[in-house]
Amino acid sequence: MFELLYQNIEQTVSVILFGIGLTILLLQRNLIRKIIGLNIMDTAIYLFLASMGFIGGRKAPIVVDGVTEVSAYINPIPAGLVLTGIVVSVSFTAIMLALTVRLYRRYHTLDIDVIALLAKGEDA
Amino acid sequence: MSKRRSDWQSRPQNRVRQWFHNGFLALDDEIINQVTKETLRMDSDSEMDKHQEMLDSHRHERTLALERLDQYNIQAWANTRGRKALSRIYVTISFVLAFVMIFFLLRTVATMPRFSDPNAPTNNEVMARYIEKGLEETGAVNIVAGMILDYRAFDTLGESTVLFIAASAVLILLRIDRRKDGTPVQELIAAESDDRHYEPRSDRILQGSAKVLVPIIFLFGIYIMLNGHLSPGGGFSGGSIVSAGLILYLDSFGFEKAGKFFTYKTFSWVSFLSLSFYAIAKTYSFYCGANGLPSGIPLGTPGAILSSGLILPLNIAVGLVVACTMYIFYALFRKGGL
Amino acid sequence: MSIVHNFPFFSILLCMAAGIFTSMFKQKLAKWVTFSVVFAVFTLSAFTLALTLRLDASYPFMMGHFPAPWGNEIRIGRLEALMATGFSGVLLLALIAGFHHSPSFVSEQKTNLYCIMVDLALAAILALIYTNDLFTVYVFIEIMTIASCALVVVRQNGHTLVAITRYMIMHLLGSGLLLLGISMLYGITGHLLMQPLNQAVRQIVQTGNYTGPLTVVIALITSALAIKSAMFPFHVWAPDTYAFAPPLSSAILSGLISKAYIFVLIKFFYRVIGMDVIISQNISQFLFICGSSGMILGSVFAISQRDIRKMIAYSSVAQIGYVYMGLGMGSNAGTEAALFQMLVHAVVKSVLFLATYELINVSGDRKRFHYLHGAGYRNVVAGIVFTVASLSMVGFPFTGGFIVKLNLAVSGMAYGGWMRAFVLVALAVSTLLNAVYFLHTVVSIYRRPSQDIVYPSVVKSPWYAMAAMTVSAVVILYLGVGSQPILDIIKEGLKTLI
Amino acid sequence: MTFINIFLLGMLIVCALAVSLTRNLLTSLIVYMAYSLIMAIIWMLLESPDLAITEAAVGAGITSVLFFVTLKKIHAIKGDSDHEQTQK
Repeated sequence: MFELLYQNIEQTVSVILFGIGLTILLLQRNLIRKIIGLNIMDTAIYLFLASMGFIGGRKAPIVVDGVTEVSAYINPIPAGLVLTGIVVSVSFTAIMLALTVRLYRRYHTLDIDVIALLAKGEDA
Repeated sequence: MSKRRSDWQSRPQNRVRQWFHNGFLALDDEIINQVTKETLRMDSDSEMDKHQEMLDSHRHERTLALERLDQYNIQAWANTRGRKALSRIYVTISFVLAFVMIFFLLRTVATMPRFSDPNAPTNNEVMARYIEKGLEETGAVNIVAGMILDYRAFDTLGESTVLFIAASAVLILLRIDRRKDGTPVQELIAAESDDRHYEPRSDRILQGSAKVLVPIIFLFGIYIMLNGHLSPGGGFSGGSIVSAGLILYLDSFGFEKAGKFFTYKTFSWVSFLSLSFYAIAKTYSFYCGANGLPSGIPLGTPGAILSSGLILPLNIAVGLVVACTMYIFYALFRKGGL
Repeated sequence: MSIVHNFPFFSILLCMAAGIFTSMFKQKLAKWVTFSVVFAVFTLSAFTLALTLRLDASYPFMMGHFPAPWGNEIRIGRLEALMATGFSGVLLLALIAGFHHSPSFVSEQKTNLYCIMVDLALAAILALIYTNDLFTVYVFIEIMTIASCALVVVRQNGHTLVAITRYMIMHLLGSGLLLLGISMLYGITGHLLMQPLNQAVRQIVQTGNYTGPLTVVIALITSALAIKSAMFPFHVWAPDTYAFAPPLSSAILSGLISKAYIFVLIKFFYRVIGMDVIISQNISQFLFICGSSGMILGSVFAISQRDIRKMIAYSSVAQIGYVYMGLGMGSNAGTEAALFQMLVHAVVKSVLFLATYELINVSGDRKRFHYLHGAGYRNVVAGIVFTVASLSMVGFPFTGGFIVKLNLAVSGMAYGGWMRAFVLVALAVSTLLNAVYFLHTVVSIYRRPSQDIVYPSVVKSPWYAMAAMTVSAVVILYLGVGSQPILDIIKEGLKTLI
Repeated sequence: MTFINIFLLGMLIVCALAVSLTRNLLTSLIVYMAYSLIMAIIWMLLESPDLAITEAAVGAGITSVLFFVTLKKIHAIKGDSDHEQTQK
């Protein structure tokens, strides 16, 4: 198994990064770190996707000198998908950060557990 | 930090120095006062006082909130032993879950197609057509640009909409509305004072380097935007580079100067115009494609700057949207408006 | 190709364009544009439904100049058209019934931003219903997530902010899992469009290569969509979000948006993977167990709530459980029942949230049950509508809920042994629990109010809101009495979904 | 090439771990920027220059600027009194 994992080392690393990002997203109580964890998770998936398009010895999919043979270029599809994905993750980061700013303005802390406690306390 | 500085100021030799340089210091104070007055556009001292008062009350509220938070922390510490046990269980479960997940995913990765294998399932007829016919059918030398803006354009339209809706969501969250007659509400004044609290006031090094850098950044961004169909890059990366230039300008010259050419109106008009152009162009192209009509858009000679049909204008539109959106994100984060 | 064939495409692009244009409009105009766009989409979808009823199979519509495995496309069949018509109709009724409350939860200068969110949420719902491409599914799911976040967060009190932070964390997790699943599926098949994917999956199952990754892919995508649609063990974000959001937003979120995710899941099962593979991989059993436990535990949680909005939010979790139980049966009959439940619940839940808000409003904005005594007399229409919707929730005959439970029971009877007994027992217990809390609420809104509570006099809701609610109640009754044509459409549509 | 690749991938994991293990928010943010830049280089090695440009401009540029301005808003950059609060 380890040799197979070593052959797919990009994907292996991206899965490990995905796990790290997931753990940070779920376990960190600090909102900012949670958001960084989210970003790590997303980029890990993009690495996974981008590594699937790569074929050794071929060039980036930009036509040079009119050569349009399949054996000359790598797969352009994953790159296009990742480009779309990056935009989505920036949008999410901005929204999460805006939420963080609002929460901080109201509760003056970044700890999500404390914030939940304080919000519950507002009822009484 | 502040504590250390006060120590440093109260040392005897510094007092001597201060006394020695008193004239210069007074001059400096005068300059700072003038600059702040200029940037604030406050004619009378009474308004300045009002500003200061707002700032003070804002600070006061914050201190109160922090005290309340401390009390809560102590209370929570005292009577949440069960809660802590619960959270420990939650942590353990999450760790176990994450490890199980990584384990299964690693096993999956071991059975996935090999890295850089030309016979992998992904290298099939779809990819072959994109590469072989892409230049002919879309006119774009950069096959990735041709793919995302022509073959799979619906996704990319969705992507721009994501950006637009994210900007609207951040506007809902952070924009502080003015009153109907245009006067700012108390929250806005407090936000502005808070923003100015740490701001360097006309830092000459920053401004000097910004004067050199901003045009270069703009030029680079616009180059990437316009050459999206010829070289790596495209609307999105070019737009974010342009927005980085805008942010640098804003940071070094302040809202007053940046507001001369970029207001909220600019943002809404530019993003509205480019997005509606995008939507209308794509509606036309989808309609023609689905109904088998010729679209009548010339593809031009591949490699020239004016080629590949709609891709160039779409790249420009995307770039403008991205630049405006990122800039408005930044401005909203700083003080809740432009 | 006639012009009617283009209507689904027009409706998606119309919503997106309306969202973009609304950003420039003033409040009043934005509101009217949104109303008319939703109405237009409803009309267009109805025409599409009429067209697809005359066709035997679903038809593809190219989004661009390139045919199937290269370009992007949407696919229109009668089931999709029915769902689009139903959802846009429900949204129209909810907007008419609930939009006049908007000054109470969104400031005047942000009303047009709220309208943008409604438009784009509808665009995403339509795109998810019609699309035939997995990556488009991802992009529009993201639009829907952001739109629903913004719909909730227009009311900026502490509870909403905390609830929406939870919501975002769970949904971001879901998006990550979904994208990972899609990229793995792309890695082992090399396609993103659903029909070529289906062929590739068939090949994988036959040859036995990459069956391990295929199982992981199904698990990832199923759990991602389950998180996003608040299936029982993943429902943690749902109750707070539904309860503290503005009433109109809760109606849209719980009534429509969660259903769109489930529709995508059904499409994924039927069109991409194939139901036989899902059953052989034991995914459907998992959904069955989660769904049935959600049915019961969601109701148990609902009983223990003291805030009426939270009670309704938890009952939403229970109702989603019905959908997943029907889907988890693995038979066509079960899925038909699940699809019908999606439609019924969309109508019932949205009107329930709005009627509850009216009842709370006439009780001085207080949510505890004993303040609600007599609310049924203070606002007669809302009281009656609430009663009808509650009866449908319980599964009273002549309401939509009854037909759902009947169909679920009938499709459960097709199984032998423990599964049949399990279905029947779960349905019986959940009906009993539903009866406990909904009938208790109905009784309490018609009880005599205690003398020492002073109720402030409030401005009466306008006639059109009341009329829209009445229409919804009539629709609920219609779904209970004349549901056969709709069930037929679902049955035929499920065959052409593949 | 292979050595560089493996080294960069290792650095990615180190950065990702460092983000959650550092005490200071500012430090973890800067580590995240480094992570983005390494990711951009890896994408360059994977022959995807489009992605490399976008990640460098967005991940290391705009996203980080947004993070920084947020930190400034919540007073976590200067040694402020509520520094301890944001540490938790």
